[in-house]
Amino acid sequence: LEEALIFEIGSNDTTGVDLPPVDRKRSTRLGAFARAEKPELPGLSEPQTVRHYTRLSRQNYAIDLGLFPLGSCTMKHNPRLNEKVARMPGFADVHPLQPVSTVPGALEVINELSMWLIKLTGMHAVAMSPKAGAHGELCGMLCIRAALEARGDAREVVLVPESAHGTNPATAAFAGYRVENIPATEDGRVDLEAMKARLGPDVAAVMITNPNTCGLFERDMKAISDAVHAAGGFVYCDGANFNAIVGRVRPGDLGVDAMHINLHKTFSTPHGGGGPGSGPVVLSEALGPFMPLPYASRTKDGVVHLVEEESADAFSQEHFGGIMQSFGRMTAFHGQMGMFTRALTYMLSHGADGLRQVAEDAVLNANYVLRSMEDLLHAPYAASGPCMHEALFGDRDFAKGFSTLDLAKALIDEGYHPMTVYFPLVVHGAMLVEPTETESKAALDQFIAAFRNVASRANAGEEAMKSAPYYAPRRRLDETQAARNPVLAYTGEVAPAGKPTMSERGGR
Amino acid sequence: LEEALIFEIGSNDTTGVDLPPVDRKRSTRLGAFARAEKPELPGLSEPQTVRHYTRLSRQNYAIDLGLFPLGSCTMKHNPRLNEKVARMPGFADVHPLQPVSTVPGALEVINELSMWLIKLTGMHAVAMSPKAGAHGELCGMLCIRAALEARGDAREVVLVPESAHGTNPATAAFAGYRVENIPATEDGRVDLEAMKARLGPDVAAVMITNPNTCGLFERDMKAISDAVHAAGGFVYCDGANFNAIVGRVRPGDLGVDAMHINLHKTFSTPHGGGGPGSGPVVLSEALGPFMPLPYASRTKDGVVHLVEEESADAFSQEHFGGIMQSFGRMTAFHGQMGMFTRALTYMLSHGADGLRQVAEDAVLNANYVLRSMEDLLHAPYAASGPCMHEALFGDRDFAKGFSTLDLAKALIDEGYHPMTVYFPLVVHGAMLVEPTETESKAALDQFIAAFRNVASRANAGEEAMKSAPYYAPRRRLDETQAARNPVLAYTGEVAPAGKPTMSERGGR
Amino acid sequence: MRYLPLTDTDRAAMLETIGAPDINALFSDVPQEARLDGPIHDLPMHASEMAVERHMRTLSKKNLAAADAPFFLGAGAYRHHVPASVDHIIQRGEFLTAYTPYQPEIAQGTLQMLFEFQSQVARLYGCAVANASMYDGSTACWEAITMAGRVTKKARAVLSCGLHPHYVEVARTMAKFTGDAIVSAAPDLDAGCAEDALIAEIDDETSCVVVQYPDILGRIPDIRKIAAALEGSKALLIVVNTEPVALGALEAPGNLGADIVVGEGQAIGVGLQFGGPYLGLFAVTNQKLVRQMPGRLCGETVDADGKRGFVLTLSTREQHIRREKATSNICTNSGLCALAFSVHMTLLGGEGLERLAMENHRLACIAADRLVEISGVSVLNDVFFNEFTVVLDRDAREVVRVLAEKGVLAGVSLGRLFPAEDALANGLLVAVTETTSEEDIETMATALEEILA
Amino acid sequence: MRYLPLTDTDRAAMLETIGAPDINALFSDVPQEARLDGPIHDLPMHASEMAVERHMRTLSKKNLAAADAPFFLGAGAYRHHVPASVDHIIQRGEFLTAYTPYQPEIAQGTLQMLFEFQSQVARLYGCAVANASMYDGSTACWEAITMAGRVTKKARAVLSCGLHPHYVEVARTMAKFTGDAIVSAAPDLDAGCAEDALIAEIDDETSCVVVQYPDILGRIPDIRKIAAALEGSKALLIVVNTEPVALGALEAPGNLGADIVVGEGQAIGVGLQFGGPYLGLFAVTNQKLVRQMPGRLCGETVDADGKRGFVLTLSTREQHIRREKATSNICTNSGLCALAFSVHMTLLGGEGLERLAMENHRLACIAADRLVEISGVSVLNDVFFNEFTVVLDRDAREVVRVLAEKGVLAGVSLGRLFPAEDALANGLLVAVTETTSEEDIETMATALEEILA
Repeated sequence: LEEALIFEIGSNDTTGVDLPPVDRKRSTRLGAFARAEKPELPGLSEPQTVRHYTRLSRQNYAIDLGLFPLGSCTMKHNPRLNEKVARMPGFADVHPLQPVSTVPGALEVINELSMWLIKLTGMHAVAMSPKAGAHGELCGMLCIRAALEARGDAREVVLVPESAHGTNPATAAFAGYRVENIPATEDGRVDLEAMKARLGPDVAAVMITNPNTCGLFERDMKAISDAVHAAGGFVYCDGANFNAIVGRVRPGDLGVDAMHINLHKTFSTPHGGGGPGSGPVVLSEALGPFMPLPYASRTKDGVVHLVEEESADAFSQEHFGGIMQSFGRMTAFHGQMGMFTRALTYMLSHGADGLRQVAEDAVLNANYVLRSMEDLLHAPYAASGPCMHEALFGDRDFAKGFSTLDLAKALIDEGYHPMTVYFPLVVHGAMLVEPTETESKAALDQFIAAFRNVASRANAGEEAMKSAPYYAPRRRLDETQAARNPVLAYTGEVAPAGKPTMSERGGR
Repeated sequence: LEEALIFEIGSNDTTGVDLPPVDRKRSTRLGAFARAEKPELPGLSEPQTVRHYTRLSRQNYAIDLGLFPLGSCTMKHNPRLNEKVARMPGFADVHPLQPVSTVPGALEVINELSMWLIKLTGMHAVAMSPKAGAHGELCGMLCIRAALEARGDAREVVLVPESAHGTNPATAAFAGYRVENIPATEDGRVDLEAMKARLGPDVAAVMITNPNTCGLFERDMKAISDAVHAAGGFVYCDGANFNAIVGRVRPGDLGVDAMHINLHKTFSTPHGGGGPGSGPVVLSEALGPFMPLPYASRTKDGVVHLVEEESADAFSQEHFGGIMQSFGRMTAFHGQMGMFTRALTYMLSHGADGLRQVAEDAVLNANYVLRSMEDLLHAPYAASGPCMHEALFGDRDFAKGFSTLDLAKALIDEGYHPMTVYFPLVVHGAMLVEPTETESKAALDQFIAAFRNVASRANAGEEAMKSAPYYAPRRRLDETQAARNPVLAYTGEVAPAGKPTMSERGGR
Repeated sequence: MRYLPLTDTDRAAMLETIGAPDINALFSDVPQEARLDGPIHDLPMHASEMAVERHMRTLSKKNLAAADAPFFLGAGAYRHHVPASVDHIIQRGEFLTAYTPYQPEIAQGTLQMLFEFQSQVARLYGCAVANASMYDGSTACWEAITMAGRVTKKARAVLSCGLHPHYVEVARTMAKFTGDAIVSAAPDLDAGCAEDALIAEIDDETSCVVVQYPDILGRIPDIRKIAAALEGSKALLIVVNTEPVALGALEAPGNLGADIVVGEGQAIGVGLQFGGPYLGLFAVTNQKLVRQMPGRLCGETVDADGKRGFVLTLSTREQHIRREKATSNICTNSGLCALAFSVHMTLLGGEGLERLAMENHRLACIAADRLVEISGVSVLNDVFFNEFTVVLDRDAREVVRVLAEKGVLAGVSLGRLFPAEDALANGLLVAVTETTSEEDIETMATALEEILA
Repeated sequence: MRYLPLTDTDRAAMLETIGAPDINALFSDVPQEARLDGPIHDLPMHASEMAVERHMRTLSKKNLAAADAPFFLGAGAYRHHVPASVDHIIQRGEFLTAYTPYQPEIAQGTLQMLFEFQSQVARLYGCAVANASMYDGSTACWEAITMAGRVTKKARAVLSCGLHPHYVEVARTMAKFTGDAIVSAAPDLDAGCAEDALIAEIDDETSCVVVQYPDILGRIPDIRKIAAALEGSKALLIVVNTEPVALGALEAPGNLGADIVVGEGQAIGVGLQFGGPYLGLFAVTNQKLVRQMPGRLCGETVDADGKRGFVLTLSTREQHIRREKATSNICTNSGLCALAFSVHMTLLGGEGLERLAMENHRLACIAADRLVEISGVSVLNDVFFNEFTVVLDRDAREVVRVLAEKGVLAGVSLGRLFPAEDALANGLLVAVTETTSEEDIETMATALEEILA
């Protein structure tokens, strides 16, 4: 059965909550803008609500249903303990502006998590308030800019590899920088010599992803950092792929100045269909003093302090010898507490030994996929050394007229969410597969069999693939129409009937 | 994708919990039966476990997915608040044998719920320990037997209508009685005169379901009770259908001596795929003193006492003038506390006014279905007056060779769970439809359309119906093979491949 | 009212379709004198979710939750750590709000789970077949006794003195009505399990011998010896287990000669819940006995396409088919608790169950060693799993009460379990699980020292 | 390690397939000097679920949860009762563990929800189009300012003195880097909203005027008047709302002349959570502005069979397509919070939202009337929704601190929000919602009386 919109099944008079009816005769102190009529919003009773969303949910794919091989996204198992902990009243039911004396446990969580992040990355400080990876990138770039401005050094260019995530150039631009590309070598890594040649007094920073989006470790990372530092710039590292190296390599040891960490990738807070995330930024000694407010910090006596506008000056005066020059505030309140509790719970569960095993198993699983597919599918960097936690393939060997999109949609009919496609841009028809460490060998073998099946069919040019998927809740959707004539809110039009889908005829 | 058995995907060496490995050299005090080897039980890691059960769950139909019109079962919405309350630590994490002084709140729950049940039914006392409806029936019948024995009156027959639930005769037999049937009138009710004729000094009790399983209110209930009482017997009422009358009629006003209440029907504790239920038994003044231990009771001073073996004699001596003659204990501990908290939460949410509305809407919904179908489907008692909360149909008008089973299975392909079929036995090819009060008119209209569709096809004799369902996770299952050659535990045999199902080809 | 979707407009339209002038017309069959003309007096009206939640939270907070005290209670209900994923899974609407799987085509989720559950229980117990659950251990025990009666056509059940007194009570209560004879005695405060006395009670009329393993005092009876004594007799050996975690450390009863193994499954996955809902387990070593078993059974079969599938089977034993000739009147059982058990057991696996059991035993040994140091305390048991009996120099009921005032939930006094047995009054049952910390043990020992000093 | 399914046997087999001698071979590209040869020093090793849960519970219990005290904090984060079914739904694995819906064929659940969410937000705000969420209100506010800059090609933003100081701070911080000019002032302790002063700041270079409604002191500014003043100007009117429940009682900003309406959605469905994750709402009254909007948009379309379906659309505005030319760098947003908001809003409906709002207002009036009775207390606001400012006869920071010691969470002192503004130091923001009982109000009033006496 199709699931109607709440606007089609709800009414403005129905409500699923029990509250006293409004007495329109009662006097109010609402002033001139008091509503004459209630808002036009559809309501449903509780049974209808639960059923509507339960049925909707079943049109989704999710990690809980199967492997989710999205390269660069690290879709791993989300432990249920984390959800339970995040809902403890001392975390879920405290206000960000409560007197500090009433929230010592919350501050300890922030502090304990900060300690883990600093030790795992080998960095010096961490800004906890950024709301997601891209927000963290922005935070890091603003720290760099603040540090440069503090030394009176106006620079205007940021170098970004072509294979970078789109957020990197967007962030640099939002921080007021001009973006230039860094070329890559044949083997899929940053061209060190070309980069060195570009460095100069106008280059504020280099943004590197390591392991990079081709799935490779940047062997020359230390040399890159040294060169950038020598030229007076800073090194920003995109931490999206930290899952591959956590516990085995510390970015701080490679000369990184700033790196955001996606708690919702490496540390398993759930993606929730597009957020919320959390993007703390670890910083080198040079950048630490420029962290945004508010932050939490432990002083030498072991006490945790929450530092806000109110206390920032006095605090840094007392504890950091007055050198704190925070660039300001990036968001109201203290950041994604709900994600902090989950991430800390995950770290404590795994421990230092477990996190190291995470990286090893993630890399092992990715290489297993790479080597199980490379005879059938073009793997452009298969010869560039082991891949890290994701395996990259291209569409070179497909029959004419067949695209990566066709393969991806055919994979849906095999029961899987497709891999990341058409990213990174440097590989034609890119397919980036990241199995993560939470998949069993049996699950991988089953996935590889399906993947080989669709790859063979793409190579052979099986016509039916072009119309896949056949068995999903929807066939391919018309994205052009959606963009050309955007319908972005319910207008009252009745849904077209269309042909009944398989799943519709299937009843459930 | 098919979901394998845990025995096929798990291993005896894998575990999803972190506990210290066993040190086989450590000395133990386990004695002669200490295990030499660990048990042979398959383990899965947490990600595999969550995925296995999540995927399994999706092969189920449930109220959360759609209307569940099972007559006599009262499949209504299960509020989420109830689940939350049942998990509060003061209810979920207390031991039944904790000192009474440490569990006053738990006792208050039992007492408060008892008070509601007594007032809603107009009865005198309530035994809270029975574990489910059938256990409650047994409790009621044992009270009756204990009361009769206490007056030295050995009786041996229990009268049960043909249309009764199977548990009724089974219970009477378990309580040591011989079961005889009561005939019904043309219009689907107990034949009062025939029953009166059978009453006598050998009849211990009459078991009546009211509203009865034909969906009708027993108009003569009071007369039945009077006749039974006059003959020295007791009236047991099966409370499975209490949902139809809660807040509108009190069984105590109709002369009932004992009635179990299915908390998982009328008071919305979830069915959970077959339990746990809870079956408190309300009792008349005559039967109250025979309640099983343990019970909770409030004394005149308002204090709640938990009465167990330890204190029963002293308690009844002090507070009931020594008349308590409990027939004993039916189960370890105090009954289904987890269901009590849910049911009480539900009652408090609805209140006296809401529960009355429950009955009204349940009856309204059932009559709406009855009157919307009777032109198409044989409704044997359509002329016997309004139905209560369920509508009964028969297969009289079907084309030759088509059965109620065929219609039920075809309804699956329409996206619904079938109604109760072949019950009550008094109607040929019975179909008992109970929509409950938690269905909206829109949901009913959609269901009625589907129901009319399959009824028309059964009347017309559409051949394809005989092989329905087509679109469920499984086609019709071979129950004969299952019973003839029972395979009741995993034996290591590999599953047959069979033809791929629709849903299998559908991927998810 | 938030759970009722009909609007007044809907109600009016539906009454019109029905052809009834008002809702009262639909209740016209109710005799005038029994009709209530308004909400029942003296009960509160509907309340918001917030108000109800607050009320229930207030009641909950009046109780001392086990997590908030050093906790040593067992006696048939055990506190173990249940992984969060177990509760997550049982709250999936598709499991929580489904009915008994009578329509197998759209209930394979519940059915496959039950098949897996039955298989897990059978292996845990060392049996051939287990059913799909009973209400709890005590009713499962009684059902086993009646089943033995059906199988042997005899009616004298011999109960070991180590059987949980509530289980004995249930059997005695039910036997009053069925006419079975129940032979039982209270235990002595002795380290031995009195197997010989039990064996001496077996005669030609005996339908079964019922032995608890480990027993109510935490002792581990010699099942093999009793089984040997039953050789050649028709009577069945019923072994009762109230702590399934013990079977990670002790041999399965089915491998020691039991015919029927029953027990309480609560310890795995279910939680304390003040006594219910719990989970009755029921298994037999010989598949031939299956047609005399009570309760639901799930079996493997194939569908019309030849695919493996599962159905409820052998229902000709059950009440809804066989009515007064059924093997039991049980209908609704403990389906969701069975799911919780099965999920937890899957997370454990054989490896995890053994580790869990040995961690329980390790901590129990520490507790026994610490308590025996206290003057006025002796430990009864030579061998035990995670629960043992200490004997105090005074009535344990009073000691438990005083310790509760000090915030220590010290165990179950034998006086509470056996109110009529003065000889047991000084006994205290102490259970120790992985949730007990060494600090908890020390807190209790110190408090006990103070009281006994 | 309970989250890692590979066994050592699996690992060995896989290394063989790969052709690597050991796991270290797969890390051979890491420079020797950066390789760690064991677990990182100084961090704990793995721990059982029980141990971790205990540790986190200990930390949780150190905090005073709002439910355990009379509670009056607001200032941009509001405590409302969230129905249990909301949390149940957001914990469905299919919502919780899904990714951004880039593969629409198998993400219709999330997509339809987002379409419904966008439609709900648009209606609530009186707008044409809303996006699929931002991080929170403060970042949404800044994104609105930059959007106004893109639309008007001007760079001077005029902020009302009633805008939340954190939101002002965020704008100031970001403007430092983008070079925008931010005009803002602290509020006076005055019942009026200083609309005239704001209007006076508007000039030809102004890209936008930003007004909070209700404002940080709980006052309700005259949006219509400001909109009228902007007639003929290119500058956009941005209205910020931090308490969506207010819009059940107050006219929607879109109907009062706003061009962009942004706000914090936390109050509906999300919970306090010590400040995050929250839910940024973003909507425009004129659909033509949509191509300059930041963030994701979900749109309706049809599939190859002609059935209605939903997709993420207009992504040419976004970073993953447009990179450095994107309208924002936002990627991950607040999807699951949007779901919680949408479910809660569906349970409310227009009827429930209005009832909820009026219940908030009723209780807030009671609180204001009670507090004003206290000597040394005056109430600033003539009009307000559920939050108002009281002026004490001394620094409110200290009063808040002392009340916290007495177990009363009395509100947010203006000194905490505006540390640099001594003139505001005696101000205390008091928020009252349906979760506040009249008893709570009395408890706080009594405690305040004691302190001020």
